[in-house]
Amino acid sequence: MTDQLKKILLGEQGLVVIFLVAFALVSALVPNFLTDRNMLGLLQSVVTVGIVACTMMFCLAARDFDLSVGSIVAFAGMVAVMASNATGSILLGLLSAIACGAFVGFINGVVIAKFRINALITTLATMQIVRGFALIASDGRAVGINSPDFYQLALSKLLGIPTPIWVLAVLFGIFGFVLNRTVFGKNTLAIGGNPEASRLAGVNVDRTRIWIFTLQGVVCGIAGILLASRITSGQPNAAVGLELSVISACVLGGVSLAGGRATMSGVIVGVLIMGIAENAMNLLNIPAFYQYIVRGVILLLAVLLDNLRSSALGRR
Amino acid sequence: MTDQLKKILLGEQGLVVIFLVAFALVSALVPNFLTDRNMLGLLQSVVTVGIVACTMMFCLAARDFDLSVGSIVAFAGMVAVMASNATGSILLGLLSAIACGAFVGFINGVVIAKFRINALITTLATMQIVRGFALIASDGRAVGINSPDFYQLALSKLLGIPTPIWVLAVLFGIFGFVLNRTVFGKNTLAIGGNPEASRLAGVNVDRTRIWIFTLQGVVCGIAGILLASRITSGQPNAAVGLELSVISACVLGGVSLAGGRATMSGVIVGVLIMGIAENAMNLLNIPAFYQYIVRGVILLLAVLLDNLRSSALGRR
Amino acid sequence: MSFLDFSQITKTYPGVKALSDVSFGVVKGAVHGLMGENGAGKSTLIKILSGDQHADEGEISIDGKVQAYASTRDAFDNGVIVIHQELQLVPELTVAENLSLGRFPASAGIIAGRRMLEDVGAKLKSAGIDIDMRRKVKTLSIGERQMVEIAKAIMLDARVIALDEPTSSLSSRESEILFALIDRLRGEGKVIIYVSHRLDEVFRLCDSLTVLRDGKLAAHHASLKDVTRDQVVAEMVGREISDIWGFRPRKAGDVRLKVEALSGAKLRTPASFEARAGEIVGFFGLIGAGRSELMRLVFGADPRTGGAVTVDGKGIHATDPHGAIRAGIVLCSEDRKHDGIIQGRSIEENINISSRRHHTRFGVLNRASEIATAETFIKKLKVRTPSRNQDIINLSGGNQQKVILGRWLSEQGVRVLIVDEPTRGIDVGAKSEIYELLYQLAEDGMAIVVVSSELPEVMGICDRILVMCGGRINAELTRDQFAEKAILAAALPDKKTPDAIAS
Amino acid sequence: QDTKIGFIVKQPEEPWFQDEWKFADQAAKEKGFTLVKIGAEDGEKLMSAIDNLGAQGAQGFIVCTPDVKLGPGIVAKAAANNLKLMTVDDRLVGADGKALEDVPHMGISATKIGEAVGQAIVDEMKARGWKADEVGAIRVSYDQLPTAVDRVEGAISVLTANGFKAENIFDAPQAKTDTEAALNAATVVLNAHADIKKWVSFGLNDEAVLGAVRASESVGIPADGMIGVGIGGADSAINEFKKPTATGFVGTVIISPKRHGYETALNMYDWVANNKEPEKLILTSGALAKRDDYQTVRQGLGIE
Ligand SMILES: Nc1ncnc2c1ncn2[C@@H]1O[C@H](COP(=O)(O)OP(=O)(O)OP(=O)(O)O)[C@@H](O)[C@H]1O
Ligand SMILES: Nc1ncnc2c1ncn2[C@@H]1O[C@H](COP(=O)(O)OP(=O)(O)OP(=O)(O)O)[C@@H](O)[C@H]1O
Ligand SMILES: [Mg+2]
Ligand SMILES: [Mg+2]
Repeated sequence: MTDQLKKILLGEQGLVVIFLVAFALVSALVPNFLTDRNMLGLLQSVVTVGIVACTMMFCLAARDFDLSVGSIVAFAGMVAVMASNATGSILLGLLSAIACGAFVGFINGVVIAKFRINALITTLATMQIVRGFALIASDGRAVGINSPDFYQLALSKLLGIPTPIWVLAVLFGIFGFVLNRTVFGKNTLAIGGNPEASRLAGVNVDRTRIWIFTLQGVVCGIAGILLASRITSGQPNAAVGLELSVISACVLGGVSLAGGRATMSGVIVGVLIMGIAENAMNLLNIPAFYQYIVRGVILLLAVLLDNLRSSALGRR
Repeated sequence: MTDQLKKILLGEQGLVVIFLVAFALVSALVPNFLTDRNMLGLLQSVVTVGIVACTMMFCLAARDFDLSVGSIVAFAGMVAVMASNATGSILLGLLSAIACGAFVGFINGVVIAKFRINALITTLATMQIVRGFALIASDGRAVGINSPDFYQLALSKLLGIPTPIWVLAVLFGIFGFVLNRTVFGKNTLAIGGNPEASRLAGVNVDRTRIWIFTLQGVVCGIAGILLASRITSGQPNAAVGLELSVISACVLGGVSLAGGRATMSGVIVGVLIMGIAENAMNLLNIPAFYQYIVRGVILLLAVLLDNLRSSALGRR
Repeated sequence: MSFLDFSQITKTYPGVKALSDVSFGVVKGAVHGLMGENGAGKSTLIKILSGDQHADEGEISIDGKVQAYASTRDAFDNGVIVIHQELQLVPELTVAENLSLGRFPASAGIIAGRRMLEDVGAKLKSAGIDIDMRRKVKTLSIGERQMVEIAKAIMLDARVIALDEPTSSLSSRESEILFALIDRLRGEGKVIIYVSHRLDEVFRLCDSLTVLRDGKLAAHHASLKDVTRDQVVAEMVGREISDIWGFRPRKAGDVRLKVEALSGAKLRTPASFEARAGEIVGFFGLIGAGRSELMRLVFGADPRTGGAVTVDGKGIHATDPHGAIRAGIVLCSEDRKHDGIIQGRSIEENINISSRRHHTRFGVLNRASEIATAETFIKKLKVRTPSRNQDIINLSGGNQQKVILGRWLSEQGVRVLIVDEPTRGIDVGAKSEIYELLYQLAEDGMAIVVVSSELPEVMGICDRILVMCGGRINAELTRDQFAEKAILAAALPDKKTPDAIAS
Repeated sequence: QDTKIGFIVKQPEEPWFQDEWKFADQAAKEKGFTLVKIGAEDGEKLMSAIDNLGAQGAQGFIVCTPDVKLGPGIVAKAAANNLKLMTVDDRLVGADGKALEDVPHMGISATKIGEAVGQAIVDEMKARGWKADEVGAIRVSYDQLPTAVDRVEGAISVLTANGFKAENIFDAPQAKTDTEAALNAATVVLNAHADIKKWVSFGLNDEAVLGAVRASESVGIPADGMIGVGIGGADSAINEFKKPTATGFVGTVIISPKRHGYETALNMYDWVANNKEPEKLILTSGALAKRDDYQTVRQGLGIE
């Protein structure tokens, strides 16, 4: 009995099991937590972080770092709204937002891979530059959406579940597949695990890194669109600090900052843990200042638990 | 002639030379820049970042990461003010601030070194927890200083130069010496270069890392005291985002995030470049939104220039 | 008519002329040896062949066509495969994935997982390499990793295969698998460049030989028929070395190191042995015999689960290397890349990291003594470098090994010196000097434990040999009992004893 | 069923919002309803917060939104969760930029506060007998925040109307909204115009103006050479007034968190429990407090 339990806890999916136990605990202890409405609200609240975490996982797995995601999300949202307003076509707006995201990501990738500038500095710089453009484009004020159809992106439902959640689920699926089953995914892990060996094995390291950042940009574009639709405007100040939430969700989910290690299930768990913590704290009406402390303690506990698990496993 | 120039630019101190050239340019082009008053103002504006950068350099050199510095600075400032007010003794206030900083740093170090929890997550957690404590202790409000002597810490001058600048200079000197000329400094660099090899070479890796974080805490305590004295109150919201400024100053100064590489002169240059950029932009009256862009571009340029220099050197 | 031609290759690194004007050719279906002292430029030549580095001058041609590679990828595509001196594997990926990296069987970017396993499985089987290809590389021992690395050579249909010191961490059994493989490839008409410091191997395998010295071509033998070993050594080192072991009888003193029933997570069977002052004890075994694990336990590098270690009758309770070093035990570990060199730091710092504590006051370094120590050992061990400030990562493999040895030889107050594969990658000339240093230390009363996979080495320098197999000490032989057969027999897994690792 | 009311604010760490919450709590205690306090720094968090309130069965909420353009989204979200909606401090606007008049609101316009600041500065200049053209103005700006722009522009409009020359107004952009950032930015302005001996300063809040005042002290401008008027009136300003000697921080425009917190909560309660719809628009006003009268002003506003 205990042996089997041990085996489950220490297995590949141990993090998921721990998460399920924690989830059951929260459901039992926090009133109003396990209601349909709250679950949907919870999921919607993690859409932005979750979407961006998909590609941040690749970025970290390849031993890179992206601080510019928050700015790109805000900028893409602005572009979506402004382009839709200007052209009258929502589709054009969406496409231009994604194109802008991809462009910024591509620039990040080229600078980092080709000019060999530290990823932290590069993305810190683009983070500022892009935020600056967003502010300049809008003169620092939110831009309203002309066509109400735009709101529908976030409000519409399929089988009772809002579209953004579907988008999130689909992206989780796609990137989980890409990570484990495609050449691109394996190359990413290889680059993070041993860049030199990957290069010598003929992996086109530069191109892979550029692709990773470009994808990151595309995904930020999608997140920006959904966010703009959800908050019914393009806001130049949106998503400040997003990068830290996303990176911590990933690390919480077992992605190694030293590169080479990542799983989609881990990242999903990481994203959900962060979302549940926020949600439960608000349901429990914990005062704002104490929320800081609780948030910190949960972060620590989650990683500590996972460490204990894997050290029991690796015995080192 | 050109050979000699090349030698100087490509030498150990090339970054410093580039900086001096840039400084001369700014002095020539920006009106009011090279005045005594502006120079003192500039130096005072980098005191907080500069002080914290001293130990952040060690932290990064040992392949660690500290996001909690901003919170510790704010918390230590609060403690200094509240303890001075409560006991009536400024000295006691200062000591308790430094003790608090050291304590938080020590906790960071123990959790990271002994429980082997990722430094990013640990310090992200303490960043939140400590900020929470600062907010709770003061109920989210600024705390005024009772004794005017406390202001004197920041206002007093020696040889025409304000005390905080002296403190900064002394710390630069001390930590420059510690890095290059002591066992502690060399061990730090070795740990960053290859932690496992250092451990097997008899370096007490855990203890060194705990010391690094504790020192970081002490130094944040000093920075917090000077900041509180400078703004004549303890503010729980002070120094938000300090960690990113400090880390970028260090990276700009050639400290490697992959560990094992750091120089004090580089860090000083990094800190000054950031300070000068802000200062010159304000002198040139660049609008706020464009400042974002300029800041980003300067960051990129500075690192690019240094990269070109060292790749011309290493030809790789 | 030569198939692979190097002509006038020149390569300069800052401060070092790694190769100057090297030209030679190799015919098809031949194994060509490449020898030379540490830092002679062998790996550099191989790196240029692989497209990893670019020659400043000169060119390489294959089958009469001049090759110009922009990257290692181009080299593959032209049928050139290189097994580098330093292991180039991705620890988090499986063996199969590592062997397919850069050329996964895939359609539309999606990996055909089954096909990959089939391909890799077939290749491994045909080469006689027995490793579970689903295991992650990080769970393999160094020797096993080296075999995976070697397996890369057969994954592609190559025209030219270069192997840079492939046997440096293999024991004789695995080496035989490699040699069989090389013979097969030769039969298929490939050109094989073989870099090694082991003369036996070179004479057993190679058809022709080039010797480099200080980056220049010292000798080229189109055939090895009339060449003697002493002649090659002289060409390499510039002087004759009559007996590289130079064994001198010593008198053993009291027991210095006593290990009783020591066990740990990776060494389940408790092991006991002792070493006397002035004695050199050898540990021999095949890959995975558990020698390195045992030494790491003695040194406190891994946590022990039972047993005791005493030095000079005093129990050592240290649970970390830090404590062990202070108690007088030092270990020079086998994996120099992971456990030895501190990359990004200078030779000087790499040497002084441990011994500097004897010279510091209040934690402040004594620059003069550090410089002196570094210079002394750079000279003693003949480290080839432009200056002591050189980043250790820029040294050739053998020179890195010398620096790490220097780190431990410069330690003071050592009672027990454990060296794990000390001469891995070190040239013949330097080897005999290192042995001489070991003898001197032993004569001064140190107990020395030498772990080695090279049978001639342990037989050549040790007073006593312990043979390990499957995580336990299987036999103990004193010098008068030394016999190749007996030692190998003890090292081979015994079918009668239940043995997890062997199965 | 118990009455449950949400109170969402955009910057939960700010003393101002802490006070609003405190006074709302007071109302909750008096009337016996549950108050759920949530901080929402941006649009996304706000939407989640409204969902969250819906999920825990609240009947209505009061919000100070991180951005007024979120209007239609907030209204839709509130309707979807069947929650009554009131706004405080910042009034919602639609996509066309016009106020959403259907949503009951209590607040004070940012421009108005700014104008009060400007007036206070002009009055003090007159009292000190300063001439407009010998005085420099530090505009401690944080243009990323629309409210901040409106506030400083309000102050500038009064200054220029009273003969202040536009070229004597110098921008000191804060990189962050804390005192240190304002201090650094203002120092540069002061040093760049060392010839000007008399200064006035205004900004987003008390902290910004305090930064400018600290800067003037550090470059050696005496207290009677600086007129700083802040906005807020919480502890940072009070601490300044409590100092043994007067500083360049002359006054602050206090806006009353009591009305904003207590009354809105009460109104919402009436609406939920007794179905008594609140007034559509209640405008409060700021009151200037100075070193000698701040206690009385605060008492007048019911916050002492
Ligand atoms: N990246 C580099 N930077 C500077 N010097 C280098 C670099 N790589 C190699 N060298 C130098 O070039 C010379 C030749 O090195 P190489 O690695 O080819 O030697 P080797 O013959 O393979 O020696 P070993 O037997 O020790 O492996 C050495 O002196 C080495 O220090
Ligand atoms: N990280 C690891 N995880 C799982 N098994 C390991 C790990 N490291 C080593 N082993 C296994 O432990 C056994 C002992 O290996 P070890 O390297 O100690 O042997 P050795 O006698 O030193 O031989 P050599 O060093 O020549 O390979 C091997 O079977 C190896 O596969
Ligand atoms: Mg070599
Ligand atoms: Mg071994």
